[in-house]
Amino acid sequence: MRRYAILLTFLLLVPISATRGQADIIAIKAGKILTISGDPVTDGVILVENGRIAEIGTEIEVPENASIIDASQKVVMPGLVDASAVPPVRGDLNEQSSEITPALRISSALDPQSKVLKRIVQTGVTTLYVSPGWRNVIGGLGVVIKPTGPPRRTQEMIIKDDAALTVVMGLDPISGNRIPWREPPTNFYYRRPTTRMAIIWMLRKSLFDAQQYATSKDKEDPGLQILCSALEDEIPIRLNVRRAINIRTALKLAEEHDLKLILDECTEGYKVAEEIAQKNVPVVLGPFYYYPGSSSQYREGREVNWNNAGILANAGVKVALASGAQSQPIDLLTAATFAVRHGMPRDKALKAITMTPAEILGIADRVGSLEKGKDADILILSGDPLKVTTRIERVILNGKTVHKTD
Amino acid sequence: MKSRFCTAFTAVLLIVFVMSALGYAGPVRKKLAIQAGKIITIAGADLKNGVILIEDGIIKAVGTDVEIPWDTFVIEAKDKVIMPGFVLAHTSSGLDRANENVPEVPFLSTFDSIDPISSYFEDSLRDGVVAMLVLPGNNTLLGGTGTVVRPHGRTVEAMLIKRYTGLKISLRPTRNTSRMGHMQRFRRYISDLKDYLEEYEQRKADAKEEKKPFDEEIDTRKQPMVDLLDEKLTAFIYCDRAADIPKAIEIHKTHELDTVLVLGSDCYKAVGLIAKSKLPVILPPQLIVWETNEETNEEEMKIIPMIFHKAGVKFAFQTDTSQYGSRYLWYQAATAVKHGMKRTEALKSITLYPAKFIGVDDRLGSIAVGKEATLVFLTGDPLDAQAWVDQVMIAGEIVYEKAKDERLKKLLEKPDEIQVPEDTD
Amino acid sequence: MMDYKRIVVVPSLLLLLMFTSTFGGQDIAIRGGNILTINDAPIENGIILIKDGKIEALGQDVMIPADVRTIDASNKFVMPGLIDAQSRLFVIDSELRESRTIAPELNIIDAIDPFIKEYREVLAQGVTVIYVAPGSRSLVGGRGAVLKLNGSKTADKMVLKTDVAVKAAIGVSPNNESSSLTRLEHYSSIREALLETKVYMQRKEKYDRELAEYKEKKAEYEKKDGEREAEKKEKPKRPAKFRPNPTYEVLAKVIRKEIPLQIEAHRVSDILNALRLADEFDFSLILDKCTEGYMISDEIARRKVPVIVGPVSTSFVDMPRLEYRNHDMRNAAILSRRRIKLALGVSGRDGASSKFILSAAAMAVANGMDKDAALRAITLTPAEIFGVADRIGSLEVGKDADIVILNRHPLDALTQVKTVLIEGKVVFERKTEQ
Amino acid sequence: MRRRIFPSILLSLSVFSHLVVAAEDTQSLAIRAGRIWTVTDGVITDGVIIVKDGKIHAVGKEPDVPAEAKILDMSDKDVIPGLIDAHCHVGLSLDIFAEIDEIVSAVTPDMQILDAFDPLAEDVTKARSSGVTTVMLAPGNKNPIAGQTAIVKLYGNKMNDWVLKRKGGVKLSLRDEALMSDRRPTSRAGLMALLREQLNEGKAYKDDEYDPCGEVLKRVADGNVPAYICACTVDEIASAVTLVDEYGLKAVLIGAEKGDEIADIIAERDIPVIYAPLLLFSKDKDLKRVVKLANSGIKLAFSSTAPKTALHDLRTSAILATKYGLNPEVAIKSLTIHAAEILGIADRVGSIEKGKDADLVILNGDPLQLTSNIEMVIINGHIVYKRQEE
Repeated sequence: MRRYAILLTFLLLVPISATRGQADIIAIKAGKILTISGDPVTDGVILVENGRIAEIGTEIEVPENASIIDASQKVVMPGLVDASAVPPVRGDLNEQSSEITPALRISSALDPQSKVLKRIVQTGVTTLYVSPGWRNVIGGLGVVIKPTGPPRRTQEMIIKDDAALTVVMGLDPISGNRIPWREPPTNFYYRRPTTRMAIIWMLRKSLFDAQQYATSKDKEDPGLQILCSALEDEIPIRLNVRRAINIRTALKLAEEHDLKLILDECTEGYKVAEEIAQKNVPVVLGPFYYYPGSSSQYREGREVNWNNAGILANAGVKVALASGAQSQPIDLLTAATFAVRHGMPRDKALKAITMTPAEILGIADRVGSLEKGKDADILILSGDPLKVTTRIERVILNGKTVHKTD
Repeated sequence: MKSRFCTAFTAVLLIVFVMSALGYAGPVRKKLAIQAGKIITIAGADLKNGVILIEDGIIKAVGTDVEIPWDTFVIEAKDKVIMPGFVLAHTSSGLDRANENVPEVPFLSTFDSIDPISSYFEDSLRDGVVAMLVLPGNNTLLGGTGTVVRPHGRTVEAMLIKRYTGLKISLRPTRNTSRMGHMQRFRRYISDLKDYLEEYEQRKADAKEEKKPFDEEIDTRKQPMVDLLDEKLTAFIYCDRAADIPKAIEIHKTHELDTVLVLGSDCYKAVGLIAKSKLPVILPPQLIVWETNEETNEEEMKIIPMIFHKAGVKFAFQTDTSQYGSRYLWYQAATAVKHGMKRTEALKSITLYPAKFIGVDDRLGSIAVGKEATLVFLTGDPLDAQAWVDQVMIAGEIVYEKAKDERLKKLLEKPDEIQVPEDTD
Repeated sequence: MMDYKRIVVVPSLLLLLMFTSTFGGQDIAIRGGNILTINDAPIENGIILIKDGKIEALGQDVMIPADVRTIDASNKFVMPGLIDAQSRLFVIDSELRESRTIAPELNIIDAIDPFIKEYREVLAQGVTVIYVAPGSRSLVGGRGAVLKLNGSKTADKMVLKTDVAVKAAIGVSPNNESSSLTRLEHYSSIREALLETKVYMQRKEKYDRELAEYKEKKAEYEKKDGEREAEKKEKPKRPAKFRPNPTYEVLAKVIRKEIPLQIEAHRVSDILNALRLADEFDFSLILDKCTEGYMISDEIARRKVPVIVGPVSTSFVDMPRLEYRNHDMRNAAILSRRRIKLALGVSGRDGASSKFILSAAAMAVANGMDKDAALRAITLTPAEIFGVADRIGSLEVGKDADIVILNRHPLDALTQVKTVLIEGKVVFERKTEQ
Repeated sequence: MRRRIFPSILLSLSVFSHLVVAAEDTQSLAIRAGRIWTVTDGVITDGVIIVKDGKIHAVGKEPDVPAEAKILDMSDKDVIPGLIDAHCHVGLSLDIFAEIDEIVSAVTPDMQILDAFDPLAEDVTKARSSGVTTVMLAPGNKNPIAGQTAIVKLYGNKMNDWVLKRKGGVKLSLRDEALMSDRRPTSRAGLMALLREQLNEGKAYKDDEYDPCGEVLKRVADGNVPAYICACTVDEIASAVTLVDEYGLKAVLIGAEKGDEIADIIAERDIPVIYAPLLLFSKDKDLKRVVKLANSGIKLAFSSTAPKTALHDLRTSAILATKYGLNPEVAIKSLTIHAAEILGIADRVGSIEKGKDADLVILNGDPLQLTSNIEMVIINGHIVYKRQEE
């Protein structure tokens, strides 16, 4: 059903862009093109047709009917990919009534009119991953969207539904749960988990239930069905972990069940960088910068290293930098700039906000770098992207200018 | 002869005492010369390959063709950029509690509340801040007086630059009070104060008439407000929303105060009024706010420093320690430059202007002959995120060195390998 | 496309600039309209001449000087700017929350946020003046003010009159709970405050007397002092300083009839209590809301108390509160027929609701109010009640040129405000059809 | 099914038997009117309406007037069909909000709002003076699946006269009100998951084991019964459209305050809209929205959501909409025939046509003027309200 819906959306989208695209071919004359996938190109041209990159290189003939964007003094790079963004959803992100809600789809709650989308596109983000909240042990399915234009139906923004299953090993699922102390439980907050061990027990039990379900299947259960596809590696698991001990547990669990894992937030990842690298598990770093000594945002993961991203990347871990879904968001270019300040190699930092998240989200065939055939998600910058004084002058999304500064 | 010896002796003693009080054991040289790759003087043009001559912590000469006397200790900094230390014109961090829960407490002083071992000061020094005005928070109507300190020293006395500077007035109503009630409370306080002063003068006159000695002093609890009305203290008026600006200006005018406006993030809407009033301004820490355009329904980015810059308002930046980049003053300036502010003006807004607003511009804020040698040594351009504060010099004395910063090392370097017990199952 | 837009935008901006710079405050003539003067009979095909923000001349045969900008109002209706007597514009409700119950010394001016943009939409519906008062949370909430929507960025420049009335409320419950006990408490608390004020006034009078005596004696003493130093009489003693109390100072003005007391009362018993208070203390009373006033219209009429009625329909308020249980849409009609001085207010959900003032008047007409009386109730009568009728409220020579030009009769549902002038300045002009 | 209805009929009848008919009861009426707004067939000036047995017998310039008919001379007045309030909560007790939301469980499709309706309630009597003759009663917004609506007239002698539809459809709510912190669902995504789960269950429901909820859900999921979906913001409406697409619901949107932002998407699927009362808004931007919605070709009805706004202001909504640019003809149709069509009762009410119920409203002026007053209201041929000068 859902697959069809996506397919339908594509079919709907294609003719729209095709009719519009025939008239306008855009040629971007760029001073410097950071393709990300390959070497930078100086004095190059990008041809955009039908919302896709038709041609990219130095010696390209510009068609006569093309409208030209002159960026010959500028730097051009692919639109940013935010692997964990502030959800454009109203109200509670968490379904509090149960700890295990795998059938929850955050895509069905997206608010196309959300201010978050209008803002994030101005910071250069053209693709973002939205996850359910972190209050449940198994939270539900996340979605990859593009912040396209004025309020449309959410389906038109989605480029990959059921992109990952949110699982939390951090302490968030405990918060709010109560112990029935002297009185009988009066609502559903009197429940497990109230400890770290219970969180992991619940996760294990759910996986066990799913395995049982896979063999018997006596009554259809959409939740367990989704867990089954996660066990069969059809849907990757986005696991929120902060402390090193939890990261180890997660890696062990992944080995036991042969899961396809992506680690989220990973505050103490730098302590176990080699182990993560060895298991070939990618990492999405949330707000990696957190100052010890100031008022704590988290109860756990206080031992922060500013160079978390650099240490992980140098150990060979696939690292994506994200704006941070659940806390004070930051803009991605700033995140990369500070990652470099704190020790991450420059090229890896640039990849960490474009190509790497695209690969982690499984959409690298469409976004993340400037290559022929990919979506025309392009940023035009006034200078080096890793300078605070550099400004985003134009954001092009699917070949259309969606933001411009004057 | 003897008296001269005596003075010299006491002077030496005093210096020794002050140095020990500063708590820094390193050698203090009387005469210093810094050979810098680049000097951003703020006072004038930038100098390439310049020299700064320092004597007794005071700048004696700055220039490219300054001759270095033979008896001078030379600091080589040819790969560094040197500029005056950053000045923070308004902060309520580093205090035990920033706000008293009684609304009218002008007699309090942050001097009694500053926590010298708070990591906030250590961090500030690391980030190149050399002077800051610590004021009470924004939740009390008359919050108390402020203290200018340098983020270096183990006691408040050692940190002290200037005591009894500025008085915080907050126009944001406290809980259970309406905006009307808040303003009424302020007026009531002032009118009560004036009544009190009138009676005081009356008693003084009566005593004089009766030729009795008069030794009654003004109530110490009221003294700061009296000084405020006499322009001996600067009023730092916190405006929460744009609607507070006209009120602040009215207070400024009716009581003829020396005023600095401390703005909330909504106040940019009143930029016209602020520009007209020609009052100095301290911008909110959050420099970019989003506003929904009612007609187009688009989200518009409002860049607060640009709005004020275009209106010709002189301002100082503030920082917010809980925020990502805006915890650094240089980042605030760089954000403004990103959106079109003039570089020199942006740099002044983190050095000279704040120094002026808090009344220490005779000593700090720029590199000029006669000013204190309070400098930061940067590894690159101040507005570039890849540049670090390498050294900080306060009054001719190096007080911070990145190479010796253990805390920073811990934050940036990979920890030693942890032994993991073997998994046996 | 872009260029085309720019071509249009730039000249129109220039035009706008020219308007504001050259015509602002200049002489203007409005010609050819059907002038509803409100205080007098309408003038068909009349001319209004404006000079220095005031109405200079008015009538069918007014000479228009040659160099005057003329606004053509033929086939249109011209009337004075509308007044919403129960507006919430420029205030944020949460900022009016005061924990004190008797606080007449508060002034709504301190809570005015001139940066609220909604006033433009209200202005575009012909409202040029509003009356804002503190809410009904406190029993005596503070003083209200009459403001002009002239787009000024400081409250002081919007003010037409401050200290218009002291706002009080009897029997209005913030939590939608109502019991006779709280009603009694409201009434007796206000009464107590007024009684205390009387005591305060006596004390102050006494002090003033003593002070005068003291000064006299002192002068005498000093005179003697100069003459015969040896025979020093006892030095006169200064009376103990009297500290003025701002709360009672304001209430004293109410008792001296310098400021009216505006009492919000909905139910019959509360209205009667308000009238009783006015009888006892002899202050000038303005009845606000007066939801069940139609049941005791004779009582109100007998005392010649002015009334501000609103909301006309309960749909204007957020929740049908208990106070509106016996709300009747004919309230305004019944009261106005008793020759009670009556103003209509919107009393809407928020500040922007003030734009419905014409709709409210039309609803009152549908429920039996006379058309002229309804128009008067949103122009001249509120101006009279608030004591600003010398400046606004009708089209008369010498009054402020606050003028609204509409394409149809103001009570027609499809009427559109075409032009609004405040003190002779065009502050709104409709370019396109809505 | 039938055995479940029976007791409630008995109950209702016992209530109605106490109803004292105050208004005069006439068999035939001939109404001579200045203007007759037939709604479906233009305006007839100086026409006559013949009412017989509670139905409209004839309309025209000069129809034959039966000898026994009582003649009402309204030759300077306007006659319009009785207004239809497509979403309100009248007659449900004063403490209304306790009466319309069964919040203990989030899914209560088998609840019937008619069981809570009190025809003798004060507000029903008062409502007749508003010109509204037919209303859709609905449960509140606090349950994702709230229960069954009912379509009733505001006057009648017998049970059948009152109730047009006992089960008008099922009301669903996608509003934030349906989310609670201590009941499932607590989040928007959870709300959608719950609705999908329930509709899937409905689809899978088999007759062999009787379950009242399942049966209702089946009829909704199969599109046999209209789903009245309360959705106001863009994301709520978008979610509603998603459900319509996935399950093929026969949907009607209630509220749809910001529907204009995705009007084309609503129009594409021919989803009619019962619009929120306009007096809830105060900004021009919001007041104009209904116009764009109507111009996109969406069929509109108005609602008062009484007691949120007064029933009297149903007409005010339409008038305000015309002030902001709605075509007057569309406005009056939305109050009458379009509303009837949306609710599926156009064979009985909504216009002045031969054979339809004699629900008539007589005003002293243009119905789309706020200053016009309602002089008389006729329901099923009975004069139920007559304006009195006080």
